[in-house]
Amino acid sequence: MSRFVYLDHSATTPVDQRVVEAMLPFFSIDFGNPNSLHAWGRKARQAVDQARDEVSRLINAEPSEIIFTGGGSEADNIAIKGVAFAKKDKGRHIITSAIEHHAVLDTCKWLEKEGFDITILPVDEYGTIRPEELRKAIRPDTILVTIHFANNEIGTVQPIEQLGSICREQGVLFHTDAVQAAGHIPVDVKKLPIDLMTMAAHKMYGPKGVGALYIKKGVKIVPLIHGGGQERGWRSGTENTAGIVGFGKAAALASDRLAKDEPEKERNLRDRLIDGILEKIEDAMLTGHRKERLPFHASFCFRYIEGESLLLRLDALGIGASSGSACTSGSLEPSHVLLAIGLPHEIAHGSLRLTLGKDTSEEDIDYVLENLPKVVESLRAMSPYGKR
Amino acid sequence: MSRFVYLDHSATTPVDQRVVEAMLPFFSIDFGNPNSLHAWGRKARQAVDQARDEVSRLINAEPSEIIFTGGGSEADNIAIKGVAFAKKDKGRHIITSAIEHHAVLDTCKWLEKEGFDITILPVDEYGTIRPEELRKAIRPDTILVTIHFANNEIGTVQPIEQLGSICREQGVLFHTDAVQAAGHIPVDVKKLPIDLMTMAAHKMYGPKGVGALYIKKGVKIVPLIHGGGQERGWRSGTENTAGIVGFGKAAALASDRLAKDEPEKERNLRDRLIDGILEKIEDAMLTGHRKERLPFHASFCFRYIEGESLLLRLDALGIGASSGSACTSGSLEPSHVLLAIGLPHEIAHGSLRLTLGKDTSEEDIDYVLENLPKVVESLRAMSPYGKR
Amino acid sequence: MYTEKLMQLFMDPKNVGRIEDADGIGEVGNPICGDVMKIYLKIEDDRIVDVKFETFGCAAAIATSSMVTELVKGKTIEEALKVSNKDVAEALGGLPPQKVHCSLLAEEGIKAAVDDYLAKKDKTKREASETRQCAKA
Amino acid sequence: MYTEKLMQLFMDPKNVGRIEDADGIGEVGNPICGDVMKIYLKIEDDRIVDVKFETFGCAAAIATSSMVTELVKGKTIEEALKVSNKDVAEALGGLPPQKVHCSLLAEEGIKAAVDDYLAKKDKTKREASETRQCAKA
Ligand SMILES: Cc1ncc(COP(=O)(O)O)c(C=O)c1O
Ligand SMILES: Cc1ncc(COP(=O)(O)O)c(C=O)c1O
Ligand code: FES
Ligand code: FES
Repeated sequence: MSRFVYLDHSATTPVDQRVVEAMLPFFSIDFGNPNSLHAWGRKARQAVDQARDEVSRLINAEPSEIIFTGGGSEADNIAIKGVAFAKKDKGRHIITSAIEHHAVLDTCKWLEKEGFDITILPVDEYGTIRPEELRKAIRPDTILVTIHFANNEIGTVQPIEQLGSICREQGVLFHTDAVQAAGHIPVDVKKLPIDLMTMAAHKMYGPKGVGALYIKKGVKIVPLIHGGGQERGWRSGTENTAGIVGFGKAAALASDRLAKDEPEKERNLRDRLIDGILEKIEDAMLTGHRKERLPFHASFCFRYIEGESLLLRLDALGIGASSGSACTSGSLEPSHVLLAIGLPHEIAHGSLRLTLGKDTSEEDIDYVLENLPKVVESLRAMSPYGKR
Repeated sequence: MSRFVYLDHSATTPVDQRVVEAMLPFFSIDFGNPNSLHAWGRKARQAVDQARDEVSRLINAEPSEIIFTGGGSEADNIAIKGVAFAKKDKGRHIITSAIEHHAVLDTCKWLEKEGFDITILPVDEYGTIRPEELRKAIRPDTILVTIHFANNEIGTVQPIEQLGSICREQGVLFHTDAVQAAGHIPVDVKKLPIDLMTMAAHKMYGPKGVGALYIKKGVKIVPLIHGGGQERGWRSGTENTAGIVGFGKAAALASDRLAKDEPEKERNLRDRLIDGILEKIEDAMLTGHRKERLPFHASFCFRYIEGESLLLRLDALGIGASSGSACTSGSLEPSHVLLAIGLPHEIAHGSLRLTLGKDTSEEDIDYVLENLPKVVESLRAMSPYGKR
Repeated sequence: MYTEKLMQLFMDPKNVGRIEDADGIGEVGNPICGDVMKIYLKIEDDRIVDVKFETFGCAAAIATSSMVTELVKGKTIEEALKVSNKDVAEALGGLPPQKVHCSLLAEEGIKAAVDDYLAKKDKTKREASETRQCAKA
Repeated sequence: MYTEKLMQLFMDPKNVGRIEDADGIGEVGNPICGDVMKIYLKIEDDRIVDVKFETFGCAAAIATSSMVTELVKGKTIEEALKVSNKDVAEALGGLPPQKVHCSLLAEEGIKAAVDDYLAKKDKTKREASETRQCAKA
């Protein structure tokens, strides 16, 4: 193996060295509980406050509108169940889309069992939710619309401004899961009609196990985790100081990168990757929207082969990638996202996602463009389908 | 200030240097998502598996009986709401005690609003729950008893074996919040009749933001955080790999300490502290049980003075402590624990908790015994009450 | 959460203690709530010439006690009555929101002590005038 | 999650391809489920003298295909039919639980190919015997 090329940044990112350094003191030196009054506690409290500032600045929110959580999934659950339980006497209808992350979809499914009514909006072949579909779906008893900012599997960015505006116009709360988007594309909650928004540190070079929920001033939810009343009562539990500090630093670095337009460089490399693959490999298609997509995100389906085999062959070459193939999990249904955009099962099984990072280089892309076609070819040579 | 003496280990502990070292590779090198199939992911998965082994060994559980959570409060919420939602068609009665942590009490209170029936057992003057009270409280519709292993404010250790046996005998699930106990006193879930048990890494020299829930084989709960199905579906969300690895290492180190009987040394120092304080300071009382208490835990009430002043004066001397005084939070009611053991408000306001750690030294204790009496005296000299 | 000024006064409060022959004594607050403030005034010609306090309470309670005694010392009782809890908080460089009630206590403590002085004086006056009347009679 | 043995065979599978004049061909699985296995057998005197496979599927599917072809090669068809999915899994050093169905596919693939062979042979025999009968007649 001549190279290690990690192209799975949608799954998780390495923690930036500067983030690790920012976190380190909070393990064994400034290790206090931020709720303690003594010097150790005050130091920790200060650090948490600073991190809240940094995260709020990334999305142009007020610091008091940010609560820290134990990850992205947790923040999704807090938002959706929190609104559901807070508003259940006003209505029990919730709208979501067919291609949400499971943290949203499974939460909605659970609420359905608990007596809520869920509408799942379809998407078009590019994975875009049509604002008109949303408008038609809203009812007098609709209490929440939850639609992600950008999709993790196919990279499509949603028309959030239009979707949110419809919600605001109809007086319905709008939550968006921005786990894939935040830190990578500009997000401004003062300009966008968003009431609640989920983020996760580990998708922007911060640590795993810490997320954040933006809760617009005035929006009331029921807490999911009750207890000591931390995070303004919305997420109890001793604050994960080091993790939160790491998130703060990661958010600050992401703000810098966005200000310097660095994702643009990622986008160019990514485009070279997409173009190269579609050129070199027959019977390959890009999944998701060609233009309205995350700058670091490329995703494909290759006919006649199966995703897990592809992944593992790439892994053997030092390339880290992912797939929405069912075989990666041993289940029979491929990713709900690929099916929702209308792909037949046998094509969806041949999916591959390559997601770039800030440190991905030209050489990394060359390496993939050199090796991926060979791997696809050798697997196709084994397949009972396709040309020979 | 001549010394820094941290005596607030019940609030949180410094992360052991060996734990930090174990965590470090998982930020920027072995940073993969444990759910990824490639080399980065497999390395992370292995590390999580090993940590699960280590945590399970601490309490003599099977690895498959441990799920990792985003902290102690979260684990309490998962356990209690998880059983409540899973069993609500069988019954809606839950029993707890008056001196639980808010993560348990407030969860129960929320469930009460959602149609559950909560019985709160009283405690005696030492903070002990009488098994007979529990037996009397169990009804045919009781689905869960949740009583903590040891109290954070007054250190009292509960008669868990008797309490759990009554539950088992009556066919009622038993959850215990062992956040303060685990890693500090021997806990063996094969010997003790426990169905669910909460732990938190940061109370045993591990990182904040990671906890664990022991779920005895065969016990079924409804997840609190829905999503990708991690942790056997009971706690979705990308695993906090570094945090989990840290918890694993902390648990392994705690197992070693318990095997070497090191908490015994802590207990001796602690006893010297208690005896010294009661001897040197008039109108002082120990709160909690004298013998059935956590080995590192000392807690007091001093008449005529108020806890926050005491804390901040000690802080100025480099001593980190805590208090159940209401004034630390600006509310008027002092700690529910101190009131539940029957202390009048004016005495409960003068509470002080000193909790030792594995690195607390003789000199630290000397320093406190030298300074605390002076601080108490000077505050009493300012007080309109008491002797002059 | 506390300002440096507040912490300084808390660590080294001024005017702690009692005045044995005080002209006015005010006690406010409640030990059950965790805060009691007792203010002692020495008054000459309606001017506060000395003031001391005893406080059972948090750092904010002790610091505001100290500050309010500093603020009223040397003032006429009329001026002293105008010292508000806001003045005390400001002089301390601000108070966290949940501690504002401690500064209210300080304001009330002075008022209670002045009231006590006025009540006593009134009584003395009445007694004095009664004595005079008697003398007249 | 996979054993080294499995990964080795997945990376470098044996008996990949087709046999143009196969005596038996078995195709099992379903592209909709993401796994299809096609087994080609060359049989002489009821003994498998050559075997090849084509597989659309995960690493486990490819490795079990390869393994099962190795296991049956040289065996009589009777022996080959006794090769179970457990034998295949064992030979690979074990399979993760969610991948056991891939080994079932391998077992079924062989069976299907042998069945095909037997059916063809039966037909040939019948045709042959019919021819003989004709000749007799
Ligand atoms: C007894 C007890 N239960 C639960 C908790 C909550 O744990 P955490 O703050 O880690 O969520 C704590 C500590 O804060 C505790 O002492
Ligand atoms: C769109 C989206 N939402 C939610 C999540 C869940 O975040 P986490 O795994 O950090 O809980 C992810 C990533 O896993 C995601 O991509
Ligand atoms: S005296 Fe209790 S808050 Fe100030
Ligand atoms: S072929 Fe899908 S799991 Fe093996």
